[in-house]
Parts: sequence; structure tokens; C-alpha cells
Amino acid sequence: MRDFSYIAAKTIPEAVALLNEKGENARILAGGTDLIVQVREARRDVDWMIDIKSIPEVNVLNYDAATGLTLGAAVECYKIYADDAICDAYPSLIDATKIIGGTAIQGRAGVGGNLCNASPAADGIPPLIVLNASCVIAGPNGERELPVEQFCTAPGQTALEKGEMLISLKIPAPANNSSSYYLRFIPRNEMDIAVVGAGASVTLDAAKETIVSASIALAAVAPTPLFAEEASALLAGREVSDEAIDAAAAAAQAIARPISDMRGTAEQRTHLVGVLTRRALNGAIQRVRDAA
Amino acid sequence: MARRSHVQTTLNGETVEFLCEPRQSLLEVLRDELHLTGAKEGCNNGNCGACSVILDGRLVNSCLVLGVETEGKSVETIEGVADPDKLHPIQDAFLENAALQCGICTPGFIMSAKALLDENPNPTEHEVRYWLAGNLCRCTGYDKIVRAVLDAAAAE
Amino acid sequence: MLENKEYKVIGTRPIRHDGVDKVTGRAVYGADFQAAGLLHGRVLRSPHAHARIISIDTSRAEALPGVKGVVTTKDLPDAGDKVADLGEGAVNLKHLCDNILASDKVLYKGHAVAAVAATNPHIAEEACTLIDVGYEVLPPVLEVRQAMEPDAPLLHEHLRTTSLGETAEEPSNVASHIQHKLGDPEKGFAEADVIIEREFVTGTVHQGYIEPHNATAHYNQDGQLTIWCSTQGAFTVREQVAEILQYPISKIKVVPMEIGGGFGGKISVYIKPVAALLAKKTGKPVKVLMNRADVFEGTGPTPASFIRVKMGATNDGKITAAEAYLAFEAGAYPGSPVGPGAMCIFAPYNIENVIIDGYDVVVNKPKTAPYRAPGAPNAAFGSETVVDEIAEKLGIDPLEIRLLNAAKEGDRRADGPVHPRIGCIETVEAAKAHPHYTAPNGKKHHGRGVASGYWFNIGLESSVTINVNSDGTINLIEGSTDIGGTRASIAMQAAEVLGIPAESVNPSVVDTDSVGYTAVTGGSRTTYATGYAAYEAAQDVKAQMIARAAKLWEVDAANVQFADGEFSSINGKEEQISFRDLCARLGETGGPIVGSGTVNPGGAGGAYATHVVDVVVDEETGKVDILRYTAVQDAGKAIHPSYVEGQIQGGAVQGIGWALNEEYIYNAEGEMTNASFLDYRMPTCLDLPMIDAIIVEVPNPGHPYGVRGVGEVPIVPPMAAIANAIYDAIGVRMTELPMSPDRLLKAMGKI
Amino acid sequence: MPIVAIPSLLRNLTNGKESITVRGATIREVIDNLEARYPGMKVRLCEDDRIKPGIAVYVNGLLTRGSILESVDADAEIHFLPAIGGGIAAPP
Repeated sequence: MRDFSYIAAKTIPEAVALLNEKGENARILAGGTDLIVQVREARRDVDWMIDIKSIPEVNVLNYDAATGLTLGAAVECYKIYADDAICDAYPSLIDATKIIGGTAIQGRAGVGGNLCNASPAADGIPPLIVLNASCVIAGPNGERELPVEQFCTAPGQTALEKGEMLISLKIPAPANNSSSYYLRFIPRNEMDIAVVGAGASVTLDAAKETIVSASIALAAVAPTPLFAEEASALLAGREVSDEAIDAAAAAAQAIARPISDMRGTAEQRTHLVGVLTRRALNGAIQRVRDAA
Repeated sequence: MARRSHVQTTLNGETVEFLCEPRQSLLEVLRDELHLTGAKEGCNNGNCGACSVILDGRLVNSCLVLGVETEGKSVETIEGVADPDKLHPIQDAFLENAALQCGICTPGFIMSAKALLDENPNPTEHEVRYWLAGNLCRCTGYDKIVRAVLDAAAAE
Repeated sequence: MLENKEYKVIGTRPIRHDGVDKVTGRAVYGADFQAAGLLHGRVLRSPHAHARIISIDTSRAEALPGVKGVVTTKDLPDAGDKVADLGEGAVNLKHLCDNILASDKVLYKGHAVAAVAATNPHIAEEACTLIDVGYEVLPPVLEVRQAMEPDAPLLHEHLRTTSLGETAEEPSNVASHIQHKLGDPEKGFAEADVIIEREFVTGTVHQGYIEPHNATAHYNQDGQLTIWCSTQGAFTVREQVAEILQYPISKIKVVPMEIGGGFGGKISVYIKPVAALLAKKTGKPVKVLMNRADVFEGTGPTPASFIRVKMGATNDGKITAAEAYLAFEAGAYPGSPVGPGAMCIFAPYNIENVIIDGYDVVVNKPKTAPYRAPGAPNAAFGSETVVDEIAEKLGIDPLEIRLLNAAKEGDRRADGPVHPRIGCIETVEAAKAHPHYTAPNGKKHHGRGVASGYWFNIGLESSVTINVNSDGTINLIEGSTDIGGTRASIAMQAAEVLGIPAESVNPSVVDTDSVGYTAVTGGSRTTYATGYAAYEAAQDVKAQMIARAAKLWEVDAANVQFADGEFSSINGKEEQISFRDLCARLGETGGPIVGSGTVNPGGAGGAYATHVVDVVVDEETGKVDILRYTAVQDAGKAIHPSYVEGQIQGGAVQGIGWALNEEYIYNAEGEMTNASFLDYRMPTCLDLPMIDAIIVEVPNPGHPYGVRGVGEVPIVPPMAAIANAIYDAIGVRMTELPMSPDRLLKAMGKI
Repeated sequence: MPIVAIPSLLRNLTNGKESITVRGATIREVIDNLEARYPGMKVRLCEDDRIKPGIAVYVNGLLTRGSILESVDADAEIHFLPAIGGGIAAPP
């Protein structure tokens, strides 16, 4: 493993200043479960690792039924799924945090790191997209916010500019009669990277028969996680039915641009987009209907 | 030679100090600097669980933690699980159930099982299997390991 | 169910002797070795699957601060054309040496090219990136049928096909052809009412032991070389290193450390000679460790294969003829397990007319190594699937057709020898009677499958010494590395002879200077052969103890008997003394007692298994889940039933992995693209149910307690059993391994 | 007399005969007597007065160490088969 320097930043301005000063070869270290492996396997050149875990702002985990969730960039998966209110409000996020790596990975890895790693197959990102999350970013010129679906720009690449870092994610409070669902396909039952991932959120009417709005996002079928905008829009105003869901699944398949690699073939992935989109939508709808 | 940092941490209840390079993982520090070789390297990328330790009460892969990150933290390893004169019930259950063959994965499984039972003293078989999915064993087919953990839970 | 009437120790389940060390993290494995002044070695590996080496320049690496030595093929003695005798068998020495450090060509991605010793592993790794190797890249040959084409690129210009001692004239990638023929296959097929012929393809799979290879070597000033390592056989390491380095065996000591799994993969040496070369060059102890990618890319997996099986049967279910064509990928150098595959393929059946052809073929993949019943699982995937199809065509229960045709004592195997007492029928009967087989199985997309399997088991040399302690315990010295609890199963056999508890035996696995020659822990031989040696050593102790009792009582030794741990005089005075009390009187009766036993037994006795599996198939994703698994096996006599069950469960689960997801995935350039535990998908515990291990005991006449080896045969049936279950679930015959979701989707016509 | 099962790949030397009854009290004698009747046999099985690497000798169904010095009973059945070693050796 190449040599690098390590520094534990105590404040956001300190971390931002370090990032700005050290340039491209500085990386934020949060859970480290991707970064350490990438540096060890010489897949990423890093001269400086800036550990942010002692900065208070990135450890915030605050849910308010009126304003929603603030999820600090370094909050580990296990803390997220340990919170019952968050489990109730954002079940798709919980689906994802429980399948990122194994138990030991979930003790270190967080959704913020999952996002910044910008893997096309990240399980954490489709739920953020369907939950309409935004990224709070600090940089040399202060803070800015960015919709999460604009954050990843290419495999391993993000919209963060020089000196910028992710502080937290903001997720709006869930609407009435809404729920969400995330699932992925892997050949085993754990410890795999998604061959395809699909997240869905739905809001139903009071009778829970008609879809008021829906949102679908996909993983591992394009260079970045995808917001299936058209497929989502197709569902608004439609009655819950197999036909509606099939139409959305077909629209999701239409935007998938998968590759073939050791985890799956392009044709398998395209097929799975249809299967998983249906299952995610049905799962989310079922959750709305199951709720008291 | 890379610079070495001074780190102070609590290891199995005792304060220890060590010097390490930033690139040395906690696993390397435990094995090469502190000579605690119970945690094993099976894959060095978080996929086998042979290096599992408990960091500030949470199960982690020590290959995915930098040694320097443990400053001021508390680390529990397999060497600290048993009392001086008595094995931990999980260790007894592994022996009684013949839940090890080559034994290379055993320290990781015991740490993982301990973290599970510390949090959930009465897990179902499915909960045990879900929790231990990050620990690979190639010898046993897991049957006796899962039974050992369920037995240990019942005994505690 | 097991009965345990005859024995006091055998058949019980004591805590293993090394257990406490292993659950407390104190057991010292190869990579745990520490020494003052230790240097760390890393190996530079080829990025190409097939290339000629034009040049190697190590000067930049040598100049890096902290680097203490660099070695390449130039540091190995000239192999010439010598055939190396490795005790186990012989092998072309150039092939052996070139696989350690490539000379003229690299033949697979991951092929070792050079190695560095440095003050820490990170520096050694960095130095490897500073070694400049010039390559002329050649087209890779990645598949066995492609390699057999007449115009295929040749890996070895000098390689010619041999057929039982006869060598062809033209160079070829086909290293050898074997054939077994019994009866008149043509006539047999003519008698058949139904004939099924199918082609099968299996992928390259790895043993997947959790502990990577490791070796530490040190040369003393007197030329004594010591190697500390995890290995399946310290003596075979000594032999291989002696041949590769052309160094006297008497000057090499191999110290076997605890070993973290092997399954056959830790018999061949890779980095042990490299550690020795680096130690020689630097004058320091050097530890060389592989990482996980090195293990996948640079050590021997078991081969991919192409198999064609044709079987014919009459309407009443009698199999009249069988034919098999087996082409196995040897990897870069000859030596695939096509031989055992060909010998095992029809061994569960008594068939009068058989022809089997086998081909050992080199391709640009790592040189294959043994993996649990090498060759037999590939072969059984084909034959056991075809038997299932015949049973279906004839409307006969799949276990019933196995019973109708089951091999038994006196039947002739296709390769010639006659079966001794075997337990084939007993395993099928036990499977048939098991509640799993009779449980209802009618749900949609659920299926049940069965398959049987055979493995020879081997004998080979083992040596055991027993030192008797004055407190009634014994120290048992053995040379078989303990991978799965064999300290216990060997100690128990000595304890049984001496009438003492298993806990009164202190077994130690020692180095090559400290025990007689002992072959590898492999071939399912350790509890059988080393246990046999322990039995003999204990008999030796018993005889000496009887002489001591006779001396004590001033009677003739013939008048002393030993039973239930007590010596007694059977003639004249009534005298009695326990084993323990007599141990306390060794000094006054003549001094210490050391017993020894050496064996090289021929009667290992074959092992049979029959497995039953229930699966559910997700028809939309192609994913198969194992719902229930029952593995029946003949153990001869289960010395420590828990560890016999463990072998059965572990073997079955490796087979499940092989069946469903495990494979080396290559790109067109011949690079393995999934060389990690993330993407080489071995089963986790969440992928499995409990594995019900059913032990059948048909005593092996070739062992005093009836032991048969148990370690290997459980991996033979799972692939076919699962394929048959998938067929039962969704009506699709899978003929390619692994039966991964994408292949199922294709087979179902969904993609 | 011992019976030697002739492997199919050697039957070109025995005019297709599958087994041959031949004198000999050791494997060496058996092979020498085979060679006398079917010239070319010995060079296929032996190298420098030893069984070729990669060939295993079974006597009465039991694997021997493959030594030509192995003694055989008068009614022994002898097979020459591919050797099953620990796997480091190449087959014949």
C-alpha cells in the first residue's frame, strides 16, 4: 500500500482548508470501507486522508416528523437502522443500510460515504433519489445544496469541486400515505454488489387505490445511479394495477444502459430492471397499505 | 521510511501505546506491532471477516480500519474474550459443537458472535445467519457454527 | 444411526486437543510467525495470460531504500530435462521450477516472475512495481476445446501427447490421453431401450481456503534451511523445495504451522522456494505472504472441463453401457485430475460395458492443483445428471435406479480393479429411507434432486511415535498436519488401544526432523493411515507395557493380558495393574517406553455418498435457493462423529458453491476479473440451511477399526443433485456449471 | 499364474487381448515375461527398470507403491492405471 498522511480534522473549515490546500490527492475518510481498499489495491492515488469522524456536523442524525431527516455524512449504517422513527419514515433507506456489506461493514460504512464513493452499483443512492434527498456541501465559498441525483457524475466521480466536502443529507418528511422500498439482485443473499438495484417511493390517495406520485431509481445499469424520471411520471394519477406497474417497469428498462461484467451480463441486467422495478413498486405500495 | 504516529488506545481493557505508519491497518498493528495474531488476514478487503474485532463496542473488520484511527478508542480482540481461568460461553459452545475445523476463521466468528449476543441475546437462526454472513468459513458448511452460537445464546 | 457398543473411545465426541488454542486466538498459523530481523517478501506477477519474457530489469527495485534482495528465475538452478521424483509421483522439473518463477514464458495472469525482500511488506510491494519486465504478448488459450484444436497456439513447444507410455510426434496442448475399456460398449448400447447422451461444461473453481499461502525461510550459516509454513504436508514441501533448489533433503527442515484450510490446494509449493531464495540472498529470515488475489490468480484451482456422457438402459432400469469423454484443463502445465475423474465417473454403478476417454490439456490458466476428490465432481455432474434423465424417461424413482445398478463388493470397476467391501448400496438405501426423501415436495418452483458419488481414498506412508509419561498419559508425535480435527481422530485410535481416555493423549504435529516420513494430509487418508500408524504405535506400547508387567510380576509376558485399561496376570498369581499405575513404574521396570508405528496401507477402501437436496427457483431472476439438504455417507467407522459430520457438511457446501455461483470469470485477454472474495461468490451462512449429515458405517476391512476416509466424497454429488432438483422445479436441464442466475435465465428463455 | 489386465491403450501390443496370464513372482518378472511375449510392453510401462512416473500398479485391487520389486501371488490380478497422487505429479 502506498504511503500517505493522515489527519483528523476537528471542524468543517479545517477539513475544507485541508482539502483545498492538498488538492486532488486528498480524500475524506469517513467509514473507509471503500477508500482504504481502493488505496490498498492502487485503484486510487491518495496522499492525504482527512478523517472527518470527529467533526460534530457530520455525525448529526436528526429526524423531525415535520421537517424531515438530517443525516450526517459520517453516520454509520447501524445507527440509521437502529432508529425506529427513521425506520418508519424511510423504509427504503433502511432496506439499503441493512444490505451494504455485512454487519462489520455496517459498523463503519455510512450512506454519505456510499454516495461520495459514487459507485454505479451503490445500494445507498437509489433510496436517497426516491426520497428526494439533497446534499449539503461545504466548500471554500461556504455551503450549497444539490439534489442527490445530480451528485454522481461518473463511476467514482462526483459533483464536488476542489475543496468541497459533503456535510449531510437532507431528506424531506414523508407525505401521508407514502412509503418506499429498495431491493437489489445478487446471486448470494448477502456480501455482494448489486447486479441491479431498484428503489421506489409511492404516495397513494387516502383510499390507497390511486398513485398520487411515485419515484423510481436504479443502480448498476448506467455509469451512475439513475433517476427513472419518465417511469416515475407514468404512474402519477394512475390506479394501482399490474398494467400501471408493468408500464413503469418497461419505461425503467428503456433507460437502462447496462454493461456486461463479472457481476452480470447486460441482457440479464436489463431483464432484472423490469423484475426489480415491479417488486420495488409493489413493495412500496404494500407498505403503504400495511401501515395503520 | 514513512513517518510513524504515536497512538494510545485501550486494548482489551488495558491502555496501550504504539507507533504506526498511517497506511498500517488496525489488523497490521495488532499482528505486527502488538503481536496479537488472533485476528487473521483472509482477504484484506472486508469480505471474509477473519479479522473481525470490536471497536468502541461495534463489530468492524480490522483490515478496514487504520491503526491511527484508534487513538482514544477501545478495541476488543479475540485475545480478550476469555477470562484468565475460564472460556467465554461462546468459546465453550464452539468446542462442544465442533464448530471449527481448520480454525482460521474461528476468532472472527467468535468476535462476530459476541457482538451479536451483546446486542441480541436471543437471536433466531435467521438472525444468526444474517449477522454472521460477513464471516466466511470454508470448512464447516456453517451448520455447527450456527448451532454453537444458538447454544451459547441459550446458555448465557 | 450410529452404534457405539464395541468401543470406549472411538465413536465418542471429545473436545479436540487443539481446540482451546483455536478459540482463544493463540494457535500459531503460518502467517503468525515472528522472528527478530524478519524481512518481508512480495512476488511480482505477470499481468498477461500468455507472453514471452524478453527482459527483466530489477535495478530500480534494488535501489529502493528498505529493499534487501530481489530474485528471479536466474536464482534457481538450471532444471534441464530432469524428472523430479516427489515421493508422491514424478513431474518435469522445468515445469515445476517455471511455475515458481517464470523463465522464458509466462503462461497465466498471476504467474510469478520475480520477488523482493524488504524491511516491511509495503516497501516490498512498492519495489515490485519498480521491476521492469519486457513482454512479447501472445494470444491466450483459455478453453479446453479451443486448446485441443490443431491450430491452437501452443503453450509449450516441446509438449507431446502421451498415451500410456507412448508419445506422439507432433507438439500439442494435449499432454496425455487415458482410456479405460470394459466389456463391449457397442453391444451394451445395442441392448439398451433408452440411450441418453449429453454434453457438460464446468467452470474453473478454487478451494477457497480462508488462509492465504505463507512461508518464512531462513538459511543458517551452516547451510541448514528451515521453512515455517502452513502446508498439507511438511515432507512434500521438503521434497519439492529440495528438487526445485537442487538442495539436499537432509539440509532442509520444514516446520508445519497451524494451517487455515487446504482442500488439496496446499500441497503444491509456490512461495516456499521463493522465501528460501530470498533468505539465501539476504541472509535474513524472510516471510512471504500471498494476498487474496495472489491466491486466486497464482495458485492451483481445480479445472474447468468439457464432458460428454452417454448411457443406455433397458426398460426395467438396468444400465447396459456407458461412455464418457472427459477433457480437463490442466492449466499452464500438465497434470489435471482427469485420471481420477475417469476412474470415478461410473463407480457407483455395476456396468458391464464401459468406455472412458480422458484428456489432460494445457491452457493459459494457473496450473491446477488438487481440490477435494479431484476430478470426480466434474465427472459426476455429467454421469449423475444422465442417470437422473434415464430414470425420468423410464419412470423409475431416481434412487431406485441407483439401487438397481449399485456397485457392490466383487463388481468390477470400469478401470479394472474389483471393488472390495463398499457401502454404495447402504448410502442409497439410507437416503431413500430418510424423512427428507419421503417429505412432500409439490410446491410451484420447488424441486428435489438426488445424486451419488464415489471417491477412492488413498493410503500412503504415515509414521507415529508415542512417548509414555509417568502419569499415565502419552505424547503422540505425528507428521500429519491437522486441518480439520485429525489430532483428535488419531489420538482416539491410540487411546482405544491403550484403554485410556482421549484426553490422556497429547498429540503434536512436528517438523520433518522430528518424526518419520508422513505423506500429505490429503486423499482422505489422515484418519485412516496416520490413525493406522497410531494404532500400530499404541500396539507397540502395549506390547512393551505387557513385558513390563510381566517383569513386575515375574511371570512370562504370554501370561499377561490387557483389557479395559488394566493389565492382569492370567496364570499363577492374581495380579492387576492399571495402565496409569504401570506408567508410574517404568523407571524401575526398565526405563522409558517409546512406541512407534509406520504404515503404507493399500486398503484405503472407497467412499460413497448419496445426497438429497430441495431447491426453490425464482423464475423471474433465475436464482436458486437451497431449502433442505441431506448428505448420506459411508464413513466405514466414524472415529469422532462430529468431525465426520463436519467433513460431510463442509464438502456438501463447497459443492453447493460450485453448483450455483463459483467460477473463475475471464475476459478475452485471459485476465481473471473476479479474483476476490467479493466476486468469487462462495456461500455465506445466509445462503444455506442446516446440512443434515447421515453417517452410514460399512467397516473397511483394510483398517483395524474399519475407518474409511471421509473428507473428499461429500463434494462429489452436490452439483448433479442440485441440477436434478432444478429440473424437478422448473423442467430445465442445466448442463453448465455454475448454474448461476444468468445461465438459468438463459436456459428458461427469459433472456 | 498372475493375470495382468491389459489397459485398452496397450491392447495394440496384445492383438486386442484384454488380459494375459503370465508367470512371475514379482512385478518385475511379470513385466519381463510380458515383454518376452509382447515386445514393446516394457518400454510403455517402465523407465530404467522402474515403473514409469504416473503409472500406478494395483495388485488384487489394492494400490501398491508402484515398485517393480513388489511380490505377487500366484493368482494375483494386476492392473496398471494412471497414478492418483496428491496431485502435484503429472499423469502418464
